[in-house]
Amino acid sequence: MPVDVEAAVLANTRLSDDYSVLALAAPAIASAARPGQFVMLKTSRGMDPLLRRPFSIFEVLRDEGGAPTGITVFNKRIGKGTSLLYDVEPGTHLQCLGPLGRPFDAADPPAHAWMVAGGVGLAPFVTLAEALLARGTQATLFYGARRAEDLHRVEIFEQLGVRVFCATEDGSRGAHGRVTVPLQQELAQLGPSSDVRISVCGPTPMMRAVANLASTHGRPCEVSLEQVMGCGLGGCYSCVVLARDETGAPHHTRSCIEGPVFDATRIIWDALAH
Amino acid sequence: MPVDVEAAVLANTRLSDDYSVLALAAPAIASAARPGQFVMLKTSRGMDPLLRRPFSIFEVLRDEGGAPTGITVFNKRIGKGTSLLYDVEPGTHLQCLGPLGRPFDAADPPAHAWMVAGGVGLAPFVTLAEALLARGTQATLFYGARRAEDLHRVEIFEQLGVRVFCATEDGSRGAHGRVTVPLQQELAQLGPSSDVRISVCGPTPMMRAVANLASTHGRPCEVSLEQVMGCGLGGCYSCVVLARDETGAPHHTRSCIEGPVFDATRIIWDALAH
Amino acid sequence: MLDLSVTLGTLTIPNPLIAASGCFGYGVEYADAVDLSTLGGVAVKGLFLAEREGHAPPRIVETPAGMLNAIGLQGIGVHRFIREKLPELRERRAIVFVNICGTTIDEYVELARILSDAEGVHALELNISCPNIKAGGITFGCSLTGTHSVVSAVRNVTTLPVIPKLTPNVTDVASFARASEEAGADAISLVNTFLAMAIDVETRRPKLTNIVGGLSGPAIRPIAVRMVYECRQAVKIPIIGMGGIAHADDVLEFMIAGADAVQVGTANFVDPFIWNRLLEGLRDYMTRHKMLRLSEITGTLDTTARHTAWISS
Amino acid sequence: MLDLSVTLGTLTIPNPLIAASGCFGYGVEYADAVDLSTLGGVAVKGLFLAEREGHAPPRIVETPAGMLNAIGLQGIGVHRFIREKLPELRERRAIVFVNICGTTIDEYVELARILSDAEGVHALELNISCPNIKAGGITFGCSLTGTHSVVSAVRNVTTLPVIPKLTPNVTDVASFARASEEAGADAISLVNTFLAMAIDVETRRPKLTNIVGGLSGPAIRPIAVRMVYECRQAVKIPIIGMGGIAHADDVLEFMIAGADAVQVGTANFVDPFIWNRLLEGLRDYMTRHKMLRLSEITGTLDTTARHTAWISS
Ligand SMILES: Cc1cc2nc3c(=O)[nH]c(=O)nc-3n(C[C@H](O)[C@H](O)[C@H](O)COP(=O)(O)OP(=O)(O)OC[C@H]3O[C@@H](n4cnc5c(N)ncnc54)[C@H](O)[C@@H]3O)c2cc1C
Ligand SMILES: Cc1cc2nc3c(=O)[nH]c(=O)nc-3n(C[C@H](O)[C@H](O)[C@H](O)COP(=O)(O)OP(=O)(O)OC[C@H]3O[C@@H](n4cnc5c(N)ncnc54)[C@H](O)[C@@H]3O)c2cc1C
Ligand SMILES: Cc1cc2nc3c(=O)[nH]c(=O)nc-3n(C[C@H](O)[C@H](O)[C@H](O)COP(=O)(O)O)c2cc1C
Ligand SMILES: Cc1cc2nc3c(=O)[nH]c(=O)nc-3n(C[C@H](O)[C@H](O)[C@H](O)COP(=O)(O)O)c2cc1C
Ligand code: FES
Ligand code: FES
Repeated sequence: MPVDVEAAVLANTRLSDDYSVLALAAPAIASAARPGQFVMLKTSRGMDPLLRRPFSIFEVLRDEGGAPTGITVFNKRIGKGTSLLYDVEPGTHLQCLGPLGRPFDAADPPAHAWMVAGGVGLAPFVTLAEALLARGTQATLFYGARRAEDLHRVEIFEQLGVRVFCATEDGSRGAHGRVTVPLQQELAQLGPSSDVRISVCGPTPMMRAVANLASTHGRPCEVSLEQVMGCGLGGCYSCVVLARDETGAPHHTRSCIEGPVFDATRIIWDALAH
Repeated sequence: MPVDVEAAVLANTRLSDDYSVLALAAPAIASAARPGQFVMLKTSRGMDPLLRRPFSIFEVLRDEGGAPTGITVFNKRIGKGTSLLYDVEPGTHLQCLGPLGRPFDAADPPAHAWMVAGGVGLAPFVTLAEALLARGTQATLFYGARRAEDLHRVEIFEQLGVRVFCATEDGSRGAHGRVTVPLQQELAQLGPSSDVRISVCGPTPMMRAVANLASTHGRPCEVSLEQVMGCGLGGCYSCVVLARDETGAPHHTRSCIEGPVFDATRIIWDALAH
Repeated sequence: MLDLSVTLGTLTIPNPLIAASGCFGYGVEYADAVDLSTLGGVAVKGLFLAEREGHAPPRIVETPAGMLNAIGLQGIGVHRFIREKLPELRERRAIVFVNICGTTIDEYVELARILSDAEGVHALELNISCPNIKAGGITFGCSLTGTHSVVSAVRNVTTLPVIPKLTPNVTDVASFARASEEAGADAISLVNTFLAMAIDVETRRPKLTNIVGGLSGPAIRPIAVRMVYECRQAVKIPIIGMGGIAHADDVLEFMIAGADAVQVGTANFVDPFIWNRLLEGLRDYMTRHKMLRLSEITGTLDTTARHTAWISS
Repeated sequence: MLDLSVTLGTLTIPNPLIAASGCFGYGVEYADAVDLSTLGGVAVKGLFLAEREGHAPPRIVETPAGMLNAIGLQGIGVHRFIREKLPELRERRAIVFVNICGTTIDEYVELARILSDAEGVHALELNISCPNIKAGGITFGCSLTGTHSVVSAVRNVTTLPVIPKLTPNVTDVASFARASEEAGADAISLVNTFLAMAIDVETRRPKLTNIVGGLSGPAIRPIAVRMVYECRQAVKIPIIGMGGIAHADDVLEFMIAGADAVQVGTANFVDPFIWNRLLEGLRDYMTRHKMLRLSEITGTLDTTARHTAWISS
C-alpha cells in the first residue's frame, strides 16, 4: 500500500547542468520499495505546477544498521517540474507518494540479468541491480548516452560488481554509437544454453530497438515505459499504453498499475507516441 | 517613472510570528522613492499567487557614501502572499515594481508634522520622518498596537529624533487604549497658533477616527489608504475609493495613482469596506 | 457530535464528499489507500453498455491551475463492472454512484434497468455532458429537450435516485437544471469539464490526440460556483457541486452557493489522501462557527448589500 | 528582417500585441512606462456615452491562475475621452481601438458616429460581452439576432473597422462569429471574461460587491484557445484572440489556433513591461523556425493523426 509522506530534502547533488540526484527522507517508502518502482513527487508547494511528477526510485538510503531511511531520485531537468526539483535546496519538504507500480522481477541464478539504460533511463536499475546481486544473479549494465559527460553514477554499478558496457554517440566513452552496439555484440556471442533476461529503460525508440534485438535473439525482455501520469494510482486512465492481453488482443492498459514494467512482447510500439 | 527590477533579497528579519522586515537590492527604486510611496511585489516566481502585492517602502537603504542601494518592506503575514514573503530566504529574487503612488507632502517649518500609525500602518512613516527632519520639521509619531510586542522598530524613529507616543490596547506599553488616546490629549493641549499637519495610516476605522479628531480640532489630515490593487499603475480600476473632487462631488478614484495618500476631507468613509 | 451527513432525495450520505467520476477509477483502485465507507460516495468511471478503449494517448495535459483530459470514456462496460467491481465495492461498504453514458436514449434506459437490478448501486449519475466523445452524451446535455427526454426515460425505469450531470458549456445552465427537475430528476450534479484545447507551438500540433479535451481543476472553480449558485435559484432538488475543489474552504464555498453535496476530482490526483484533510477542515469550520449540522450551510450566501450604495453604478 | 505585422481588414498593425480593454486604462496611464507606438494597438477601457462610476469595491478577487473583476465599466464617457485622452494617444502615435458599450442599439450607433469623426481612432471594438452590468452589453452578446443587429447598425454609420467582442458564456461561440461576419464585421475579438463568483466562507458573503464578476487570466486560456479554433473554422474575417496570454508561447498558441492578432489583459497587471518580453519571444521563435512573416502562422494547427489509430476509440 503506497504512503504519502512530506519528505525532507536531505541533499540535491547537481551532476551537470541538467542532472541532479535528490535525496529524500522517506523511511516508509524506502523500506517498501521494490526494483523499478516509482514515486509521485509534488515539485512545488502550490498549484504551479498542479500535478505530481513520476520518478523512479533511484537508490534506497540506509543508516549504519542498514535500515532504510530514504530514497534518491535521479532527476533530469526537461521542463517546469524537473527544473524546480533541480533547483530545490536541502531543508525543503516535498510531498512524495509511493512506492508505486509493477516492479521488475529480478531473475534468479543461473539466469543472467542484462540491464539496458539510455540516458535518464538508468534510474530504475540501481534498485534492480541490488536485488539481483542479493539473489546472487550475475548482472550486466549496458548504458548509453550522447557524450561521456552524460554517463552518470557508473561507479555505483561497478562497486556493486555489475559488469558495465558503456556506449556514447560521439564515441567519447565506451563503444561508439548507440547502446544497441555493445548489446548486439554480446548477444551474438551468447551460447544457446545461456539464460539471459533483458530489462530496458530509456527513450521509446531505444527501448523498441532493444525489444526487437531481444526477440530476434529469443531472449525475454522487460521494458519500463514512461507515460504521462495524472495520478499514479489507476484513477485517471491518462497513462495507458496499447498492450496485448493474454489472448493477444490489444487494450489500453494503465502503465501506473499494470506497469511501468511490461513484458516487451505485449507492447504495440507503433501506438506509442515518440 | 516606475521601474521593475528583479530584486535580490538581502535579508529577511523576522520580528515576530507575523512581522518581518525584508531588505531588497533595488538602487533605482530606492533613489526615486518619495515619502509614503509603495512598490508592487511578486511574492512568488510562478502563478500561485498570480497578482503582485502592494507594500509601502519602509526604509531606504544606503551605502557608506549615502547612495541609495535598496529598500526594506515591513511585512505582516495575513494571507498567501505575505506568508510567502515572511518565509522568503536571502538570495531569492523578487520582481519589484516602483516607486508608485502619490507621496505624502512633507511639511516645512514652522509647521509640526504628526504621524499616526496603527499596526502595520507604521510602514510609510520612516520615509516621511526622514524627509521631515531633512527639512528641519519637527516630527511626532503616535503609534498604536494591541500589545507591546506588536510595537516594532520604534527605535528607528527615536534615533531620527522623532518624538514618540505609544499606545497599546492592553496597556502593556505607553497609553492604555487606542492610539487616539494620546493623540487626543496632545491635540487638546495645542495652542490655536500652532500649525500641526497630521498624517495617518492603519486600519480603516482607526484612520476614520483620526480624520474625525483632526477635523474637530481643525487640523489638516492626510490618510494613506489600503485598497486591493490589481496593477498599481491605473490600469485596472480595482483600487478605487469614493472621494470628493474639487466641486465636492463623490467619484470612484484610483488610489494607486491619485493615492494611496489622500486629503482626509475628500474621503467618504461610509463607502469604504471595513 | 458534529453531523456532516447530507441528504440527496431518498439517499442520505455520511458526509458531502463524493469522489468524482473518472477521477477515482472504479473505486477499487483506491480501496487499500482510502476506507471507501468513510466517503460520502464514489462516482465510478463513466460506463457504457459495452467495453470501450477510449482515445489514443496523450490523454491529459496540465494547464494553469488545471488540466485537460480526453480519455474518451475508456471502460469495461456495465456487465464486467457488475461482475468484477461491484462485489468489492459492496464489501467495502462504498456508496456507489454509477455514472452512465449512452449514444441513444435506449442505451441510458438499458443501463438504468441493468443497474437497478444490481445489488450495491445507490444512485445513477447520467453523464450527458462528456465533452470528449463525438456521439451521444453532450448532444443530450446541450439540448433542453434532449436533457428532458433522457432524464424522464430513465426516471420511468428505475427507483434509484436519478442525477443528471450537467455540462457548463451552455449559455444558461439553470434552464437545464429546470428541465432536469421537471423530468423527475432527484438531484443534479454540475459541472462536468469545460471544452478546451492546448497546442504544442513547436510542433504546431494539439497536445491531446483528441485535439480538444475537458478542463478541470482549481482554474474552473469560480465559474462552477457561479453555476451552482444560478441553479440553486432555479430548482428545489438537491445539487451536487464540483469543479476545482481542493480544500475544505472550497467545499464550503460550493455549499454556501447552494450545493448539498460536492464531488472532488482533479485534486484527488494531486493528493489521494485528500478526504481526511477535507473532513478535518469541515469539522474545524463547524466548531469555529458553532454549527451542529453541516447541511444547514447549504444556500446561505448572504447577498444583502454591505453598505448603502453611495452612487449609482 | 523579421516581419511581425498583421492585418485586420483595412488596418495593418506593426505586431499582433494589443493591450486588452479594461486592462490598460486609457493607455495614457502607461505612456511613460511603455512606448505606445511599439504596440500593435491599445484597446481603451470600455466607454459609454456618459460617465459612469462603476460598481462599489471590492472589484477584483484573485483566483487560481486568474482573477475575477466587476468594475462595472467605470469610465469618463466618450466626450471626455475625446477631449482629455485621445490627443495624448495621438501624440504618442498609439493605434487606438475604442471599446464601446451601450444599453441600446442607438447608443452604440451614436458612439460609433461620434468616434468616427474623432481624429486618432483606428477601430471600434463593440463590447457586447461585459458580464458585469445588468442592462445592455451582454444581452446583445448572448443573442444571435442581438449581435447581428448591433453590428450591422454600427457598420452602417462608420467606415472604421468594426470588431464585435464576443462573450464565451454561450453554447456555440462560432455561431456568434458567423452572425458578426454576416452583419459586416471586419474582425471579431474573443474572449471576454467568464461569468464567475467567489465567496468568503467566513462571512458567507460574495467577495465582490457585485456578487458575480468576470474570470480572466491563464486559468481560462485553454477554453479561449478552443473557442478561437472553433471560430476560425466558422468565419473568414480576422480574429483577435485573448484569454490568459502571459508568454510568447501563449501568443503563438492563439495564432496557430486561428488568431490574426491577440490582446493581453491580466498579464499586463502582473508585468507592465511584458510587451518587450513577448516581442523578443516571438522574434526568437521566428528565428528558430526560419519564419520571415509571423502572420504565416495563423491557423496552421496540424490536426493530422499522429499514428494510425490502432483500435476504435
Ligand atoms: C514511471 C516513470 C518514471 C520516471 N522516472 C524518472 C526519473 O527517474 N528521472 C527523471 O528525470 N524523469 C523520470 N520520468 C520522467 C519524468 O516524470 C518527467 O520528466 C517529468 O514528469 C517532466 O515534468 P516537467 O514538469 O519537468 O516537464 P513538463 O514538460 O513541463 O511536464 C508537462 C507534463 O507532461 C508530463 N511529462 C513530460 N515529460 C514526461 C515524461 N518523459 N514522462 C512522463 N510524463 C512526462 C509531466 O508529468 C507533466 O504532467 C519518469 C516517468 C515515468 C512515467
Ligand atoms: C498602498 C498599500 C501599501 C501597503 N503596505 C503594506 C506594508 O508596508 N506592509 C504590509 O504588510 N502590508 C501592506 N499593505 C497590505 C498588503 O498589500 C496586503 O496585506 C497583501 O496584499 C495581502 O496579500 P496576501 O496574499 O497575504 O493576502 P490574501 O488575503 O491572500 O490576498 C488576497 C488578495 O487580496 C488583496 N489584499 C488582501 N488584504 C489587502 C490589504 N490589506 N490591502 C490591499 N490588498 C489586500 C491581495 O493583494 C490579494 O490580491 C499595503 C497595501 C496597500 C494598498
Ligand atoms: C481524467 C478525468 C476523467 C473524467 N471522466 C469523467 C467521466 O467518465 N464521467 C463524468 O461524468 N465526468 C468525468 N470527469 C469530470 C469530473 O467528474 C468532474 O466533473 C470535473 O473534473 C470537475 O471536477 P474537478 O475540477 O474536481 O476535477 C472526468 C474528469 C477528469 C479530470
Ligand atoms: C479588470 C478588467 C477590466 C476589464 N474591462 C473590460 C472592458 O471594459 N471592456 C472589455 O471589452 N473587456 C474588458 N475586460 C476583459 C479583457 O479585455 C479580456 O477580454 C479578458 O480579461 C481576457 O483576457 P486576459 O485573460 O488576458 O485578461 C476586462 C478585464 C479585466 C481583468
Ligand atoms: S496515472 Fe492515473 S491511471 Fe495511471
Ligand atoms: S491598482 Fe489598478 S487601477 Fe489602481
